Amino acid sequence: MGIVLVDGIEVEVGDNERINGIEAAERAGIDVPHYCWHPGLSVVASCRMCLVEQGTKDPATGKITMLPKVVPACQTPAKDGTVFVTNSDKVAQCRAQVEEALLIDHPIDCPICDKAGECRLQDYHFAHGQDERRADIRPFHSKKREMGETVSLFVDRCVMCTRCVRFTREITGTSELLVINRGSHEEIDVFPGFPLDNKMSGNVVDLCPVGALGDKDFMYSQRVWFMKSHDGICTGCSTGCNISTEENQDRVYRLRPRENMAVNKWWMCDEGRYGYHHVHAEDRLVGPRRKDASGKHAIVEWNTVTAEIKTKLKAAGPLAAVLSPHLTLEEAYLLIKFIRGIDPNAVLALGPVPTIGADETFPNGFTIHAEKSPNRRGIEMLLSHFGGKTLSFEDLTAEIDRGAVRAAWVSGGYKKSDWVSEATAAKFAKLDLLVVQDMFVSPLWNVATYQLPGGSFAERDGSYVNFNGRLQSAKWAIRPPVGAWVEGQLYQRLLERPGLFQGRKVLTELAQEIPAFHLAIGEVPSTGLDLTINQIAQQPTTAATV
Amino acid sequence: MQLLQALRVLGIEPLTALACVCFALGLWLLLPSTTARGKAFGLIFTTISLGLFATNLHLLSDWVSDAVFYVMASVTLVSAVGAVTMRSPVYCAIWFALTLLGTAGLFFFQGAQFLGVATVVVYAGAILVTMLFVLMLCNPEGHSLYDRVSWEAGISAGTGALLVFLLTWTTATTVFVDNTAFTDKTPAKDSKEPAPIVLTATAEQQNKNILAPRHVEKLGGELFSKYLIGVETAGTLLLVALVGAVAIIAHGKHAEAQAAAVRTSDGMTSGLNEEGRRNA
Amino acid sequence: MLAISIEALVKIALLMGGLMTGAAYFVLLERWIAAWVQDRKGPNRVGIPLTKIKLFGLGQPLADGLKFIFKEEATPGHVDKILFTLAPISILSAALAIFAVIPFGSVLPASFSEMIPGLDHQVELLVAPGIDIGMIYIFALSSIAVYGVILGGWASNNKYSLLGGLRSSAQLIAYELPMGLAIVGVVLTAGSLRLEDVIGLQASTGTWNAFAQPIGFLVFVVAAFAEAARLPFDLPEAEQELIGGYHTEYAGMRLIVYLIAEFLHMITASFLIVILFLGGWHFWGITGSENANITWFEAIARIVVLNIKIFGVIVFFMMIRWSWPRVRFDQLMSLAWKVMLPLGIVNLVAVATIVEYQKSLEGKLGGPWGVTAAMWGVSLLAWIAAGVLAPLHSDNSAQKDSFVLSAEARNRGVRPGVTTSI
Amino acid sequence: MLSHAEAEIHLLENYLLIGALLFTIGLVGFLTRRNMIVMFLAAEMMLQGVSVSLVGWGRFHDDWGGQMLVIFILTVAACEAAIALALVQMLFHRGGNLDIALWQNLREGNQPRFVDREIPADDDPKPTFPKLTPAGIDPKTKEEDTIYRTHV
Amino acid sequence: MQATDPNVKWIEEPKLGLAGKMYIPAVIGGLATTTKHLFSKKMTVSFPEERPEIGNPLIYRGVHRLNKDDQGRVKCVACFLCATACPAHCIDIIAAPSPWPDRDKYCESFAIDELRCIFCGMCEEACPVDAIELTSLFDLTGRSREEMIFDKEKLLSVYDMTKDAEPMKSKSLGGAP
Repeated sequence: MGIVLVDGIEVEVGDNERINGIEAAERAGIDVPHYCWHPGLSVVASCRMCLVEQGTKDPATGKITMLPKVVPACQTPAKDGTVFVTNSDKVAQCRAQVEEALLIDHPIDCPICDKAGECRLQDYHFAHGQDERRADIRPFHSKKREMGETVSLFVDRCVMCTRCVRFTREITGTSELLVINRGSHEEIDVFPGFPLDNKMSGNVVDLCPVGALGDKDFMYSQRVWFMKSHDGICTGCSTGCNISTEENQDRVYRLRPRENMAVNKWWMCDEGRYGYHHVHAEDRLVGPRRKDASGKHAIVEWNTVTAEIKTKLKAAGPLAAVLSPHLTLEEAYLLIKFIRGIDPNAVLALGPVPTIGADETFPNGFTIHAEKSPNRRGIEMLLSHFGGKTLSFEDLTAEIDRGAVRAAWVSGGYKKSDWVSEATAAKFAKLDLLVVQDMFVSPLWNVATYQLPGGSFAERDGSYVNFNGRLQSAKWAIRPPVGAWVEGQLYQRLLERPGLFQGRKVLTELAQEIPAFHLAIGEVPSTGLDLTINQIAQQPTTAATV
Repeated sequence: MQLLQALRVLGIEPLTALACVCFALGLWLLLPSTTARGKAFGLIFTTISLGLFATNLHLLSDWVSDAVFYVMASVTLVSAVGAVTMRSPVYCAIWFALTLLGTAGLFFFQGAQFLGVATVVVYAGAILVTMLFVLMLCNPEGHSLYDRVSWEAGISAGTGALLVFLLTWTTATTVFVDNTAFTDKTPAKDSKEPAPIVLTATAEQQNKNILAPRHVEKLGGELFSKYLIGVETAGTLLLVALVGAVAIIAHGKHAEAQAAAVRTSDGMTSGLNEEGRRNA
Repeated sequence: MLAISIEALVKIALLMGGLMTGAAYFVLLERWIAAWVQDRKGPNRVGIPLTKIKLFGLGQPLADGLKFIFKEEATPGHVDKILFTLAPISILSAALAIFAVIPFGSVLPASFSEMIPGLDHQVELLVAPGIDIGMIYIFALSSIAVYGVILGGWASNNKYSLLGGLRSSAQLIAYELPMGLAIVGVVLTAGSLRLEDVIGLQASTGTWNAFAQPIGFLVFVVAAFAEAARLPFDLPEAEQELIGGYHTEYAGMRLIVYLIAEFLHMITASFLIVILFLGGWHFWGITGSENANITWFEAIARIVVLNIKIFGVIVFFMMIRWSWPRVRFDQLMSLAWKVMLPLGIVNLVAVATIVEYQKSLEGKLGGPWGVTAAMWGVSLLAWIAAGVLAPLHSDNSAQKDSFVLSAEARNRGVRPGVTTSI
Repeated sequence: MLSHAEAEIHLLENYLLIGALLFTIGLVGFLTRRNMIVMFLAAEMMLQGVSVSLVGWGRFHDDWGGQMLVIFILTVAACEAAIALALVQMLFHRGGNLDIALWQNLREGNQPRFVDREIPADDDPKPTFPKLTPAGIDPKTKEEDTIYRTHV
Repeated sequence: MQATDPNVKWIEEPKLGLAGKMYIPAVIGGLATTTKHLFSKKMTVSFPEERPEIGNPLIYRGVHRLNKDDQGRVKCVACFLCATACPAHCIDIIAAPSPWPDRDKYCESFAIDELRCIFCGMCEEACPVDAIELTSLFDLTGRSREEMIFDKEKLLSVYDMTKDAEPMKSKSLGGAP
């Protein structure tokens, strides 16, 4: 245990910890400005923004000896007896001069720069820069260079922190980016013929502290200060990356990774990052439909659906429900409650789990999973708890073909329509009553008696269990399009529960009922809950009797 | 028939007696604290009685005068009935204002121009407006529970009818003698009959004196010569009343706080109190 | 008989038409003067419909009237419906009936009577010439007009209306007294309650009462402003405090009836000011003073002079509206009881002294002019006395001492800045 | 066509009848009504009845005395109004309403206390006025703020 | 602030002299003022026939316009600063990469809801390229709400309409072109 003094505040450092001055100051609640340093990347100390005064405290006499020069905090280890001063005039002067140097060549085109509003250069200039600019303001000539499919580089705006270069070298290991030229001619570039095309390329835009690297997907579409950020979980694969869903007026503009050291650290893959466009797709389904006697589907009111569907399901005979792995835990739980409430012997099945290719792991350990659904494991846990007759999707299809099931409720929520084949759909078409919930037209949708449009991940409120049993909660970010109901709200209404669907409330109920989820009775932290830890040992006594 | 005969002997018109009975009945029914149907009957009875009284009236010299007089008289009496029977005191005041206008008309009809206008100025213009002022200060919503209850309505109406009957009877039995033409026709002093009332003024005398075109001049002259002491006394009275009113109000304001205390401790509340509710 | 009736009806029709048109156009004039005083142009658009002829906006009264007529006759649900309707009617009828005794000219020449068969007397331009009590009649009817205001205020069942009605009743009663005192001064000199006699006296002596009785004139003008509820005494309908005062709840025809009655009050006040104090139809040199041998020129000149004077007084009324601020209600009452009433009494005593001892006073003071000079001296002295005593002038500003409260006083619940004495 | 004398006599008798009726109505009103102001009105009405008779007699006798008396009645009525309204105002302030039954202890001694035997039915339909729901909760003010207003 | 605060300055009311108490100066002064104004020049005009003179068009806040540069292209760079500054939220912009080589971003669509606008001039203040300006046109009317939503073409046409009478403010104010 060591003591580090930061501006007179004592900070404790563990014996085996290796932290630098910036992290030590952060523990003391002091913000040390920095561009090039990133906790996930190696230290280069190239930007010089984190200059601080440093010294040592003699443990015997208590005398503090300061170094005559300022040092970059990012590469100064904080160990017992180290003293940092971040608020002296000298430090302030250094910061101002660094800021001035960075701005000499930086175009003042903040009005059209997408980074404006979340730009470190702006923020630090307001906080630490000089009031007046001594250099001339020169006309701005845009030097834009395409880095690859996803990223553009505005060369002028770059402050040469090389975060992006280090990212491609250390995290993805693909090393597309490099620094060309020397001195004041330094620029970021790619090797000719080797564009930035790795599967995590979007992260360099987040890493860039200024507006040099631009996300082509997001470029010019919205100013960042108009958007509101909502904590979410990526549903692209079973990794369950933590994300922020940024939206304005019910339109998602971009997704960004949210730090969670247990899952995705600071990163997310491009597939997840740009995988939100289906939310606002033109062909997204709205408006519930009912098949009439002539076999055509006509739009009905939601209220009509909720009013009559229960009696129709009751009348239809043996029931089956297909739980999509895209459902949240809460929604799946409510659906099971609803179906088993009508027919206690209803067959439950896990929907098809789309799998593409194989798992892909990057050098730093970040994995893109082949299993492209967020909640397979959670649904399986629910099915194992509720028991009864649970089948796989294929077995259920066979069962339907045999005629043992007369009515089925199929929940979809898939991003694409190819999750079910025409042949399977033809077997489902034999049912007396088929309720299908989905976002897009699929073969199964076309044969359904009731076609109920559902919600997308940005509209859902609930929890997912990722590939290694971590339960993470997402908040809804936008409202569903007019005419579509999020599944949770529909089940809430069908179960005749009052009020709006609230994931947290249902999760508490679920966790109290199902021992496997008992950890979620209390608060679910923003980093999620590992359900596999001590599951048996900490099982509450009340749950055992249930 | 015998009753009618007896009445005739006494010099009483049976119609007048009926009118008085109807008058009492009508007023009793019209006074507050009766139901709406009672009010309707009261209205009918009062109308009948006023109509019967109208038979006692005499025709005047020409039809124009008759019409004017009857209109004035009916306005006066109907509004007088309204003034005492309305529930809302504000309406009472309005009806009374109409009574005053009717009276002023009657005064005009008698040639008392100044009095007619003075009545309107003093009564309608000053007294009644002040009264409305006080009413609106004290009771701005206009009606209250105690306005629905009358004291001893039946007895009062009966007494009133009796009074009217007596007055009418007296008037009817009084003998008027025209003495303008024959100045020597004075009645004998020892006669058993009640002394007749003698009219001595001729039309010319009246036109010169009480019906003179320069009416106000005459009235003023009379007032400030023959009745000067009365005028002075009235002036003094006005001054005294003024001082008295100011004194009462000023004292009242000082005593307000004490009075409030008295009100609560004394249990001095309206007749429509808890006690009454219990008894009912 | 028939001729007299027809004569009266013709006069009534003339008077009514003139008054109603006059009231409508005085509304326009009022708006014009308001606009001009505030550096605006005022209504200048409405002319002949469907054409571009604008006539300086002379069609405005017609348009206003049509607007009021076609407006919805909204009766709020909480009002006393009978009185709500009765009140404007009573105020308008009282305001119109006043004009029965107010002359709107002098007489027509005898040659006119000869032209009309059955007319055996000289035509007086006065609806009811025989009434001996003209001035008290005016008083009586103006006190009836109070009912319209107070009942309208009460029947509206609205606190602003009720306050307007209450204020109005207190104000009108209070100002009737100084007004009466001022009139009594005139009556004393004229020896008659007839308005035509008052004009006749001023015409024959050539001295207007305003000159002979300056303090009476002042009192009368102030009281007339208050009786007509014009600024600076329009407390009954002070918009800034009471929204619309007693006619807050009124709309449509009933409102315009109120507004017309208000303007009629102002016109009445102007007539009275002109007739009682400004010589009526008299003007030196052109109108003559004899009624018997009047020429056509004189007869018409008298009407013209009377109307010009009235117009001038009305313009004065309207100018005053934008010149002086509204007084507070306590100031209004103080003015009536503490200033105007004593001044009226001073005037009455002075006039009575002059009338009674005219001869000997003229001997002592050197003729009629000396008497007038003495009257002016008395008036000036009375006014100076009123200024020195200054019953209206009170310091209402916040006083520092009254804000500093002892702890004991605050415990008693005394609020600073509020005087608790009576 | 009546003669002058007949007309005068008829006129007098008519006026006497009207005076009598007016007086009686006023009397009944005074006896029955309980609102102090209405009682006062009724008393004035009795005065009016007398005035009507007096004016009639004055004309009949061609004498100004009748009218003079009425003038004095007017004066007295004015005084009466001043005093009575002042009293009414004061009684209202003390008693809280204008009910004369409030002042039963002004009667002579040993009188039974008058108590209403029945409460009249409230047959007037109570008007229902539209009412606005209060918007929000009244802010709590500190005593300091109420005493020293920061602005007017 | 409490009455006992030493910073409160207590002022004595001016004392009236005898003439003041007799109301002579006030009465005459009031009448004199109104009489003077009765005959003074009128400030208002008969609007449709006469048009008011706008004292300084540079500071008048009327209908908006979108300025064009010397090549006739819209000057706006779609930075959204006007929309950010707008207190009435009446500006709606859709940005796009510009088709011109010398600029990165331009406004694909630019709409102002003139009915919602409060004519505060904040957009003009905020604009970094002097693209949006408020002209001195004040008689803005329309027959429908849709008509009062001015799109880019309309706003540019306002510029064409007013550019002769009112040159771009930045030049006339001596700022950068």
